[in-house]
Amino acid sequence: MKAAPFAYHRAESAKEAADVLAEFGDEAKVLAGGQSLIPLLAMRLTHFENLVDISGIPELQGIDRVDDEVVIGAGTSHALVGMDDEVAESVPLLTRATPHIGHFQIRNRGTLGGAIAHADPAAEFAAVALTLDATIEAASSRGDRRIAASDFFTGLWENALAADELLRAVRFPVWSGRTGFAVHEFARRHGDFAIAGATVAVELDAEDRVRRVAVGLLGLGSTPHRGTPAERAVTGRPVSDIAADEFGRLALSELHDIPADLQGSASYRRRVGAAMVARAWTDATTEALDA
Amino acid sequence: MHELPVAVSVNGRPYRGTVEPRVTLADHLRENCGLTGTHLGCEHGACGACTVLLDGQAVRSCLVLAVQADGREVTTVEGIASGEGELSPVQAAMRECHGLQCGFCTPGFVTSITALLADNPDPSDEEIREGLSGNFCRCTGYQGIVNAVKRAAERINEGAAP
Amino acid sequence: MELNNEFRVAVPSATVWDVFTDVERVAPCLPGATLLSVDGDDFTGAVKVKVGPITVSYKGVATYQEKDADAARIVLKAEGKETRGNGTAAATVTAQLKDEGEATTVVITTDLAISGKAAQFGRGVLNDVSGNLISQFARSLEAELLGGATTSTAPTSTAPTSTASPTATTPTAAQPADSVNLLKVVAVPVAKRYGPVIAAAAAAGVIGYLAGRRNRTAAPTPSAELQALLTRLLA
Amino acid sequence: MTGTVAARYAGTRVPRVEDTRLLTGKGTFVDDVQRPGMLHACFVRSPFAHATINGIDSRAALALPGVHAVFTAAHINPGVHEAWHAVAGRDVPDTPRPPLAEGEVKFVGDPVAIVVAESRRLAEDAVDLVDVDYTPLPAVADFRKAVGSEVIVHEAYPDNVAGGMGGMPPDEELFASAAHVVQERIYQQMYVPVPMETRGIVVEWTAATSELTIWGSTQTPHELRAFAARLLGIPAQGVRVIVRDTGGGFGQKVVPMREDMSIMLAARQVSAPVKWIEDRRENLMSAGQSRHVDGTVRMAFDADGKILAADIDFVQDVGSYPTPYPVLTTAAIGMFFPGPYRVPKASFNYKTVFSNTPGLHAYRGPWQYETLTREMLLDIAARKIGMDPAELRRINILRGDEMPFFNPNGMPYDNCAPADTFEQAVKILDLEGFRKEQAEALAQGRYIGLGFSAYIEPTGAATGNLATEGATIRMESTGKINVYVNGGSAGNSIETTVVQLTADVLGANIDDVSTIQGDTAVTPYGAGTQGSRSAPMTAGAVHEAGAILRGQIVAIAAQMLGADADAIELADSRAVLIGDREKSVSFADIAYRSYYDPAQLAGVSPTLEATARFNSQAMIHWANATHACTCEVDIVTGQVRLTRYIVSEDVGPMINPNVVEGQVAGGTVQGIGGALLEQLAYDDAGNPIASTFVDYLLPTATEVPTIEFGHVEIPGPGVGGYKGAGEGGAIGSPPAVINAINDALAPLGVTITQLPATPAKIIELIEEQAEGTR
Repeated sequence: MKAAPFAYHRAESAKEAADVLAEFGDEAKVLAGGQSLIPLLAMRLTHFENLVDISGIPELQGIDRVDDEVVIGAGTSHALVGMDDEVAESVPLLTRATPHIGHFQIRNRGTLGGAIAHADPAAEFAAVALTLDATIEAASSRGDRRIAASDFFTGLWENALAADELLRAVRFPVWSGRTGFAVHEFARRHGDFAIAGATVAVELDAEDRVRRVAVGLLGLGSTPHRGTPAERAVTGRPVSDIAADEFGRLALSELHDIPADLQGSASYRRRVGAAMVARAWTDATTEALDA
Repeated sequence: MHELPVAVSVNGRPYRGTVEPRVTLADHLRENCGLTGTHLGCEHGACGACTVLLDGQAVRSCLVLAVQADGREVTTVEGIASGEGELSPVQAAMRECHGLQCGFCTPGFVTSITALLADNPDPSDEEIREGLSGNFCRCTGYQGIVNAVKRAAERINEGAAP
Repeated sequence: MELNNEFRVAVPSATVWDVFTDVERVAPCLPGATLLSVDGDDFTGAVKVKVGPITVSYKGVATYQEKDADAARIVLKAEGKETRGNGTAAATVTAQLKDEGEATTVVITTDLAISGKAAQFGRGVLNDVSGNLISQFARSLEAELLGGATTSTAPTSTAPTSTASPTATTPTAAQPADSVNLLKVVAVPVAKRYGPVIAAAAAAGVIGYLAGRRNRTAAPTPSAELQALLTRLLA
Repeated sequence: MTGTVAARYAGTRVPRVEDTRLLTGKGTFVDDVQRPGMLHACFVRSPFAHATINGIDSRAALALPGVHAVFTAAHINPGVHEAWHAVAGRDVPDTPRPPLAEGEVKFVGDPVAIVVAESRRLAEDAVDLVDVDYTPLPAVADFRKAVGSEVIVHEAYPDNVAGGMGGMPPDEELFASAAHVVQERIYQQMYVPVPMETRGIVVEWTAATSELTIWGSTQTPHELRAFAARLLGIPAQGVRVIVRDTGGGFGQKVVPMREDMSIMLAARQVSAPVKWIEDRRENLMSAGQSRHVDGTVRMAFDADGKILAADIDFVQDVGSYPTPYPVLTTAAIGMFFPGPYRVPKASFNYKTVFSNTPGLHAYRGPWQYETLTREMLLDIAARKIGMDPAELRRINILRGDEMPFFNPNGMPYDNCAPADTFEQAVKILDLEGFRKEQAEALAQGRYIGLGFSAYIEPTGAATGNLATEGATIRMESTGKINVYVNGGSAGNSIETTVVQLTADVLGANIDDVSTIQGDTAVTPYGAGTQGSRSAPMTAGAVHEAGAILRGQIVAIAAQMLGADADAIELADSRAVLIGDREKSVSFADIAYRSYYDPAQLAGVSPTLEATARFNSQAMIHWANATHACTCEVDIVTGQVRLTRYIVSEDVGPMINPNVVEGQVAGGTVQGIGGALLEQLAYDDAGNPIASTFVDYLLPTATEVPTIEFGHVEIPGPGVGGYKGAGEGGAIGSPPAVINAINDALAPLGVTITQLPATPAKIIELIEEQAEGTR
């Protein structure tokens, strides 16, 4: 299980990385943490003539609070995201999602940008980005642009970046007020890709009514999804009126591409997904009520 | 494909050489540095046998390219015991608790547990099991390994260096 | 694995027949396909399947096994080998045309056999990929048929999962993300020429896509039950 | 016997002598072996489950710089002289087993060609360039559809049946008239040993001297050597096998397989040492299959729940190229089905069938299906009769005072008391306490359950080459002692075991004893690690060689002390005059006299070494155990959480409780994996869909409970009363886990009979039941 030969470019800056991508286009691939890419190369399930290593680029590292957003550099490792106080304070959903990602040896190498760019439907950070309507910063030699998370995940392992674009950073909106956050997922073993999972962020008003709520769904399609019908249904309603199980079922009611594999049928995933949403909803609202 | 220069410090000793970019850190350690204590159990990042410390952090050396380790510090299982060969608290606890049988996965457990206890010297049972869940062992059923982590933690809390 | 796609186009079946029997026009409709040589009903080509970081390239031969004008059936058989690695892909594509005067319903049945690493990849990936590939093939064919036109008739489908109106308007279904993406990846020329058509075709694609997966995908909650859920929620 | 001393080390938790090197990265596994000029091999493997090979074009591969050779069946297969395996014997009719696929490939992963290149990376590059022209053929991937299928795996077996056997026919009258009769169809999935070190071999052929040196990863160094000599038709004395550390085997590394044969044969055609290290995908795709049985089991009971008869009728998948001859080993499933119970009548019938999947190979407790089905059926019966499963076992399980007991298939149980391990497990568990907790949990809508599993196991069976084991013990010129056995450290702690036993038999301090194993140039023949035989057989060998050496030591000591040999005992690495402890002589002085001052020996022989080959007179050492498992099932997700796990076992007196518990725990967790997680799955076309560790799910520390041990130590018939401990854990645990789940789900009317018990399958059954009762 050894990778086929490729050329290696160690980029010192985002610009340098973007230039290499511009030069080679489809024949180049960005190497960040490598925790997904290197196995695919080793198994010879894929091949690129050129790898552009961005793991050593200082400007892609780090976590900053900018106004009402937390901006996380693409090269920041899962481990750093998981232990960062600013993140824990302002984007707790990321902090709570981190322990579900693989194992600590993987989290030490894997990067937030890599996880989101890889766009695995079961990737926790991708789901959190979608849940919180984060913004993805893309850089290329043609210039920079911002992509809404809702437009970013375009298919199984596919994203909205052009071949010459680099994911530079992700901007996560900070929710304030009476908020609650929870992540629940179900995997065969600790650290495995989730069979189904849910991320829930909720904000309540002074009368315990749902001011806003966002539900992210993992492992329940070709991309991470939002539980839009459930969100729509409960917004403005008192928490006490909402049955968690119904909320969970409703969150999945419009999913049509739930996968089936060795680990379970689509209907099984639907059942588990609904349960994870219900459990996350219960935890998140409990937290918000206490806030 | 042309080779690139790589300079790594492994267990405090510098190793210079040139490698193909596709060579993993694990293969580089085994083939070019003569350090065969790091084992390959799957080569796709699942089993944990190849775990080493890269700048002090536990990583899968099968999921790191040798060229990515250029200019960095690597600690392998060969570098865990003292220079005089005295077992570290983790190694000693593994032996006392029958934490290994065939020994193939052992280097990955030793390095992982060493990093685990450096981060969290007083882990709960749940933290121990979660911390071990990225390393496969097919011989022990994990019983002795879990006990070894507890014992090593006691040792370290009594003042031994991890 | 058998994949089923069906669509209806406002084009007489004679036109459809002409397109389907012309490899120069059919081949480009297969995502990532390039035609290398044509020799009567035999031809050679290459297909590059790309799913995110995974790329599998096949090179191989194809032939028209059947061009039955009376039965309005075309059977195309293709076999390819991976250009890297030892995997293979073989497909028998049967197109059945139903003449409906000014319109034609096309039923495409694909019997796909893949071997090698691609066939061993877990997490149900192969199904997703093939499903996308073939539904995209069908959509591109449809676009090719509608060449130049700016509108297409509303697609129909026999799939039990077909609930076009309620779902097509929802975000999840209005963006059959992977197929749109396949457009980006492999069918750019087509997309450029027939942008608006593709959009409509894409919606049809969702249905074809679901049809291809009918055995694996639970029926979406019908809007009636949706209402029921809502009322119970807010009771 | 002269100078007998009490055991000091046997029975104690001596730290392992293997550990220090393994903990510091100084072990020597086969991939650690480097040889000058060594080349690397990689196999071209079939992407098809069944296909004709029309041709192989190696030109592009050979054109790649650094590629030395590409071998196909035409180059390799004609080199085979004899290819029989000792475990089956020379005269047993064997199934086909060509080194490389000839004309046809029969499973995905079937080796078709070997590329030899300067590095594994290059070899893999070249493998992608070998162009094999296949014509795909229909495949029979599911052995349950193989019998009578149009698809034929081997021409010589037109019905796809490799063989079969039947015992007494079932007593249908009895089954028709019994107060209670239960019948169940039980399917056990394909799951495999998965040693953390994959297979591998380094072969160095020196044509000038006709010497073959092999560095292997094997459970049987001496049989690897003997097999190589037979295969290549060269004298055994020209073959040397060197094995220091083997990273687990569990049956997969007992006999050389097709890839090993291919590399041995290829190495003779390459003027350099050749290394082949299997990668994980190859290991999961090609190393072999195990378990995978489908059958129907029945039991008849009287009104009180006493077993009247047991019947098992099953089909075992043997894949395409089983290793070795699979038909006889499978008979054990039938023979042991009555288990540790008072069963007056038993019958069995089975077929072994070919399929387009990897060949059946040994796996820890190869006959495990008998325990799985019997124990599952007993719980199902208990529910039907309205008895606690524990009570049903209690009234049927055999007691020590009933031994010897012949089971209805003629198995002569003895030197054991299954009832003792059962009662001990029940006691550790606190059965009443659990049933109370269970009722309370159910009242709160929580589903918790308890499962038992009891079995009796033939360890250290003394048949064929397994009946003997050799040992050489030498006192070196320093007075230190070296013990040489076939061994091969594969995780069974055999180095520590022989050091403990040797120290005891010679009255030496354990630090004065070392062992050399795995090098056939210096160790006597032994059958190696298989059949739970290492402890009883090696103990016999060390005992016999040690007795001779002890006599030699005592003789020299007697001469040095001017005393009668009978008056001398050996302890603390000294020979001491009984009754006058002041008069003693150290082993070092005895060795000095023998090696450097023999003139003083006055006719006493200076020999201080002995070799003996133990020939076990005990045919079988019956071990047994009872497992008890508790779990909680989340009926929303189907997740199973194991809460307690108890093993009470009798492996005779324990040489080292750490080692026994380590073996039991390791086997138990493999069985937990087999019950819940592991499945070497194939699709209908015969594609493996669990060929990586992402899809083949091994248990990790988070899925495994703490295991509580109970020990019963009834001496066996052999030396020291030791019995084998290697396989039991893996035999007992799958039914204990499944029974716990079925007990938890009983209130829902759900019973798992198809393994593994995945969350999805549990939910499927719960939903079906809900549909049915709605």
